[in-house]
Amino acid sequence: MTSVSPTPTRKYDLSFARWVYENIDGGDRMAMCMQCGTCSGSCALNTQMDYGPRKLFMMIRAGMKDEVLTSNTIWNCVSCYNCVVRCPRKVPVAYILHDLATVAVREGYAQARTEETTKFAKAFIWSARTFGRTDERLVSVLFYFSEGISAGFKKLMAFKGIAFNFVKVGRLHIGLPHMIKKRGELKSIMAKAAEIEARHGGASGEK
Amino acid sequence: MVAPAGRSETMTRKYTFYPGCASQGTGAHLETSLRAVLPKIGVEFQDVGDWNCCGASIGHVQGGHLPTAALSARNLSHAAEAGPQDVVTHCPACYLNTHYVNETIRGNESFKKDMNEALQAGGRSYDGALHVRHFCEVLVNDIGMDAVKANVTKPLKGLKVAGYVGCQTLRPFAGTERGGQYDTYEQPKFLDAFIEVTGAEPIRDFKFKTSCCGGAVSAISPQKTLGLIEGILKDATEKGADAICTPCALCQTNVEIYQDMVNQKFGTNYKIPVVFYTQLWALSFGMDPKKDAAMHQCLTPTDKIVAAAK
Amino acid sequence: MTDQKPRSQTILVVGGGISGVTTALEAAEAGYEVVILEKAPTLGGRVAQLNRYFPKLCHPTCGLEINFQRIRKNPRVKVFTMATVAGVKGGRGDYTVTVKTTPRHVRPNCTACGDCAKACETRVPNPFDYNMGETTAAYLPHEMAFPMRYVVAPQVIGTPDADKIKASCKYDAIDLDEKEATFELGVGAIVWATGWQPYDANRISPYRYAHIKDVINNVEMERLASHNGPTHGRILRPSDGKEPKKVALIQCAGSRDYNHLAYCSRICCLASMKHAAYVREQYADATVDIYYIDIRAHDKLEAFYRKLKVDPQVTFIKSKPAEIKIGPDGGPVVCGENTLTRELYQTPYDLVVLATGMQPASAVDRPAMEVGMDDYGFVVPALDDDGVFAAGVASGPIDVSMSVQSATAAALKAIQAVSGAAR
Amino acid sequence: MSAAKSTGVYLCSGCGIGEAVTMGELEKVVTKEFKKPVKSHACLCGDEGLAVIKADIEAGTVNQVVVGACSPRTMTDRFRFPATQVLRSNLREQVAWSHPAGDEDTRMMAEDNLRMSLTEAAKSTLPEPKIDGEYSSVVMVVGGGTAGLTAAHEAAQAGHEVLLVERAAKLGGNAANWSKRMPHRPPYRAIQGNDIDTLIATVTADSRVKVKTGCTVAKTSGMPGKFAVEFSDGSGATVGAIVVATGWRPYDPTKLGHLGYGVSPDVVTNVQMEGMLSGGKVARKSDGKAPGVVAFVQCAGSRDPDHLPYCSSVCCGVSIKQALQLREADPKVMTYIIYEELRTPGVAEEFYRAAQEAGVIFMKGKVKSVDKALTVVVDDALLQQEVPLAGVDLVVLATGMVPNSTNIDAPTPELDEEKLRVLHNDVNPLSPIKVAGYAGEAPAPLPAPPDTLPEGAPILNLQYRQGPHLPMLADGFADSHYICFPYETRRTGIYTCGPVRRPMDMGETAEDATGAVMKAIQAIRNAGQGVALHPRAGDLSYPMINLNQCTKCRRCTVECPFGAIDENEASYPQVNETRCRRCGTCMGACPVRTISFANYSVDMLGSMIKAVNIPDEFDEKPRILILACENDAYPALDMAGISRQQYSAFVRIIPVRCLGSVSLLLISDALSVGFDGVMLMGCKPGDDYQCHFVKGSGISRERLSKVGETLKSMQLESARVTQVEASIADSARLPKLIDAFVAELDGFGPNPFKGF
Repeated sequence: MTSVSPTPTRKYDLSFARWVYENIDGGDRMAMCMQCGTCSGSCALNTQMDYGPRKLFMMIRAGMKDEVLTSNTIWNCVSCYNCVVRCPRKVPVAYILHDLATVAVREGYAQARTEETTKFAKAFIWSARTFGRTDERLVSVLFYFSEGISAGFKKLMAFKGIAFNFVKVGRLHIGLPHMIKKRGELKSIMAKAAEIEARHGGASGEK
Repeated sequence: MVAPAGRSETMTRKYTFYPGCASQGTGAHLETSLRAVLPKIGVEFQDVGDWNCCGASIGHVQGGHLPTAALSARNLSHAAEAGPQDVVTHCPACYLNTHYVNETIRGNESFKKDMNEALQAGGRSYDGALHVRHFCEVLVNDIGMDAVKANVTKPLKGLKVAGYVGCQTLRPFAGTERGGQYDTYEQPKFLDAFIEVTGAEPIRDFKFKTSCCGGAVSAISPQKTLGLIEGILKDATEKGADAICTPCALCQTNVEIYQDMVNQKFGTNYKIPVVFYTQLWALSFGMDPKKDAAMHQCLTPTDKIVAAAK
Repeated sequence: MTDQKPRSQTILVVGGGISGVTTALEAAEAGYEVVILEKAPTLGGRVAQLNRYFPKLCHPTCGLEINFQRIRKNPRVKVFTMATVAGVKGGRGDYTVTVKTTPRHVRPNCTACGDCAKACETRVPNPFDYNMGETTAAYLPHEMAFPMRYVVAPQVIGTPDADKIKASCKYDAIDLDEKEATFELGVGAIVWATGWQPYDANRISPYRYAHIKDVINNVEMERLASHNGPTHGRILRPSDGKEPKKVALIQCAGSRDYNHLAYCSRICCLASMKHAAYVREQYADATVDIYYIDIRAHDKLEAFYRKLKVDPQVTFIKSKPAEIKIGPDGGPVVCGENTLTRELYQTPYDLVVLATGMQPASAVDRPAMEVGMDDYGFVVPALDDDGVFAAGVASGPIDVSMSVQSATAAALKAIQAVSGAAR
Repeated sequence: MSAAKSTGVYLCSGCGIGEAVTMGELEKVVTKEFKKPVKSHACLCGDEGLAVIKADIEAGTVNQVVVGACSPRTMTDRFRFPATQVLRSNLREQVAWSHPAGDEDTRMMAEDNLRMSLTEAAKSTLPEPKIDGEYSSVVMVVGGGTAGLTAAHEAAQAGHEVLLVERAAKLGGNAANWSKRMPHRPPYRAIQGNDIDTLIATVTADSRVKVKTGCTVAKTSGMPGKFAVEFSDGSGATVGAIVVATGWRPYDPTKLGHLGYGVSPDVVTNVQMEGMLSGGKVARKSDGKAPGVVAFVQCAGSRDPDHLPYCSSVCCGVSIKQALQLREADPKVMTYIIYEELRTPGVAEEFYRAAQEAGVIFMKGKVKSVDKALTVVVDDALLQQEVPLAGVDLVVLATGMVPNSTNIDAPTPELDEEKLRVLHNDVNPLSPIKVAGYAGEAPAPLPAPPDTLPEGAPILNLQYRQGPHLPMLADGFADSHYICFPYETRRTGIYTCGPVRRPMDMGETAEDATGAVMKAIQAIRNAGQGVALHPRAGDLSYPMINLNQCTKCRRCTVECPFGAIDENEASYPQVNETRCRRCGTCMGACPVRTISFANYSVDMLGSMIKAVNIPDEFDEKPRILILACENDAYPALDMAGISRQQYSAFVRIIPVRCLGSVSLLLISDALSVGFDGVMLMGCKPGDDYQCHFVKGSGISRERLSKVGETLKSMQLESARVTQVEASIADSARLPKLIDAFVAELDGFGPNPFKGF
């Protein structure tokens, strides 16, 4: 097994679909999809999505790997889990979208790299790795500046009112980041986990 | 699993508590008010030692699946040290991750093995013996509203409140056996009960009880989700709500802080306070509006709510 | 091998709907003694509550009338209403069945003159109309009830109205003191024909059946369209009694769904097309949208589908609606994704009918005996169980015609069991 | 009945009858006009009331009872006395409950009802069954596939001798070719073994079953209990009832060129695929290689107006089964099922899910073409684009089922039009539904299915006046048109089952065959006792023809919906009693009143009509005769009474077995004695007919269309006679129809023949 998903040579070549079934958390249940549309119809941000989960699943079956991994559908999941609880075939739709996003990042799809969610996640996981905690302040700033200094300042300014208010009422603290005591322990565990995942074929995210 | 036998007002129930990162920041007022009301309703929390971030729902996009799950596994491993009692969280995202990782460890042997191998690298282990629960479910299934009602000395008479549950508090686990089966996904009643117990009037036909506020996407790209927030504000306002009440820190923040942006985009004029049910409880218990209810940490005026507690 | 006559040659049929009645009559008309036990006060079951059958759009009561006449004329058929099986002992050819009866409070000498209903002031929800309307507490279940006998609702017992009911009867047919009772029957074979009940639409919470008055289920639609229903056959929306001009029919409401009924209920597609025909027959400018996953118009029923498809005011939309929201006026707004166009819709309707599936009654009230059942609660006797059989929807989700077929087959199996001819 | 008829009349004053009319006046009609003894009781159906009647019967003073009380549809079991004819006069539902109490017109109606019943009593006798010689209890089963073998086995298990006839040299039918079968019992997700060999072994080992293979039926004559059958091998047999289980054949794939059949040898049918699976080797014809990618094309011919308009029901399940088998044998094989609507109804949904779980890929769309390279171009409905499915090694066309309602291996016989009539479409399943109108433009109605007659020889070659074929529905299935009575066809004692009746799978076929045997056994047992079958089950009367008066007009033999009457060598009608369903259509057809039943005749009905007192034209009391179908219109009128709806008391209602039994002579009788109008109430005729005797109401409508001229010649308005469609659910509508008709007649003024 390779860590990279196979690229189908023709329509309904199942190589990609099978890879998804086997390598994506809950992917095996995707085979049960009967294309009823409940997930897409239930989706909070369906209007922002190019395909919606239902059609995306059909495209996976059809082997449309590039279209799937460059789709904005996988980035617009707000994790409301309506799709998961309503799916008549118990397909864990949201989980699958999350994992597909991971795959898109891992396989270097350009769309994935420019997604705001990716950048936010990058900042987020940096904070978790470094401090063991999410420092909302640092995560936000990192995220704002992920597109460069000037864009960052612009964004920062847009949120400055909110940030100022937060600070004023004590919902954004000033000072050193919160952090856990045993940061070494956490780092070792996460490093080991990444190693195990790589061993199984999935890489452990962008370095 | 602590079996809720009889309900006794004198009995104190002990749980291991996982606060989550928001409790240290944007959700500080939830943390304050929650901690304030706990002793009154007979609940004692012991925090997970040296807890870390749960990874939330998007962490794995960058972190990978197993490493992200390892965050929760480490917390569970520390929670197990606190004893066999149930682990409780209040943040839906924390609950989702921690519960999910816990259930996966319980149900998937190879995952359990991998995870323990990773934990071992930090000198830790976890066997899946705990039960991770959302505090709202605990309130419904273990505590009951009678225990809350007994403390109400200043009922919030005349206050109309829209109970906004949001997504992840319920979904996708509230209807499952290990999720406590405490309410329905579409027409939940528990939050209305939490509101009603204070003497306030819950808006039962509030249509957006379980609509999405945009979650993390609101924090990232609010322009995508302002429409979702507008719907919540609109129906609450139209139904005469004096406040929106929620159990979720992210919901509270999203619905509260984007009101200006919503107004700008939709030409509206919303200015409606968004509070936690624990804040309403603290007020109705006659506790200090600032020290206990942390009302000052809300970003929209809450005078009317505070004034209602008489 | 010699033919050994079993101890009892009587066949017990549990359930007096179309399947039970068919099994009983087919066996009786071949010369066998049959006992029918029916839980309700009248025979006829679910089909008596239907307005018409697909695809002929004929009235189910027409066939019931023939069957009731056949029972009336056939002394070999014994009918016990308000009776259920409480226990079964023994084996093929020699069962002892304990029958439990609930009080009707009306004796067999009732002439159905109706004086008790006139005397009674208390009104109770009408079970025949799925509680959509009311009836007097002393009531004839419906105008074709068999047996043609009144019932006194338990709600009224112990109230002054009960005494009025009793006093009104010229024939001393009211028995207010009647209690639950049991008796035993010796039979040689048992056929379960306990039928189905509509899946509880309240459990499909995204569809807000309990919260939106104009969201009804398919069996309620049948009552609305029936001449003897709560609206005398006019399809009117429950909220305000107005004529619905835009109607949605939602398939698989509870069926084909792991959260509800995992199987396909088979009849709903056709039943909904029939409902579209009801609406189109009544209102010239009405439009009907049928939401579906797959249209299962099997065998010759395909013709009915083709007929409906050419109607420009009937639209088939391939989509399982995700939810029904409450519109600004409190009416239903059906939301979801059209899977053939990828369009997201939020369409308001005057009336939404949920095609709720068939849940076997045996899944809810388990048979009071050891009998094979599948995971869904349908009765599937073990292959070596040669004295107990299932007929109609008790055996699986099937339509009326197939139920009659199944019931006729069950009659033969029962005959084999009691005649001792099988080897 | 040997003893002379002595009639006792018993009137009930209960349930409001006594309040509506004065019992004394009713009694006077009985005693003064009919000179019969009469007794009234306040509750005749009660034990005391019944005791009064029983006492008279036991004392021997009464052997025919007229009960003037509630509708004949109620209290049937109470008013049943051994060896005693009971006639019921409906004074409750259709008089007291639907007309004002104490009113003169209500009284006159009650009196007339009593007069009619007493006349009926005078003109009828308790029927005695016709039992004539020996009756066979052998069940003949035609067809030795799943349906036939099951039928043979089940009939034997019920204690009957069986004669199983199979056209082929071997038993087993199509199923003999099957590798495995779809699940029909739990677990519904698992393919099950083909147990046809076990069934064949069981049947052939059963001493009660006689098997004839390589044999067809040459000729069938006679009737239930006495069918005389000749076989192709020259032998003959007498059998009691017949089960036709001739099954199906696959649709001719050479007509499916557009789906690639014939383009490449690697495009095969599902039947050919099944052959490969049961042979244990699935290989391409072109190169003998095992296919790695297999595409199943659903609805190959089915659901297509140019081929088979119906859905063949089983093909989705069959393709799923075959795909699962391929993947079980080699998990690397890729299988696609290209469908338009996936039809796995009922618990078969689980089978669909099993296939999904096993990695079978489902594509929704229409196949546009299949080329030589086996590129299947699919108009993919869910991807919303045209998808060329390339790299396919084998294409399987899921061809549908064609019913074997004829023997296509034998030549089509030359038959005259009259004998082919049963094969013409008498219903159009595509006739438009009734709509209130269209907001925009109405669509063109779907073209009716072509009225093509099936090729091949008749299966049973019935030596019936109405031809050798079993009647078929539009698409060639020898099925019933009834939903509640799927076994009731137009040839009594002959029951079809399995796919010759309706497309169905093996599980359902076995059940269907069991049901058909039930009916066959019932036919046998009732034939031997002279008892009628459904819907007049238990009726002992039968048509008797007075040949002395017969004009050989042949109307009875042509119109009998069940082909029960043949013509003998002298062209006289000859009734085959056990084929007869007792509807009386023959009686209605006969222009010279020569056909009658012991308890039902033109004379009886005519006399009842004449028994009604017709007030003279100055009384302003018109009289309208209603002849109502006893199964639908009459109960609906009862139910109007039960719900206390009121309608004109000027009508006089007579229940008839079927409108088909209404002779035009009765209408002229009614008009000539002064009735102002006649209303026939019967079931819906035509497409989706609802008449229980198939054609009765349709025949009546046709007869009536000719009555206008007669009326004109009598100087009467043709609208004085009308036929209305009445369903059993019309209890609210019929009172309105009646009142409207009475008002319409009022406009014509009184019948000028009054008083003649």
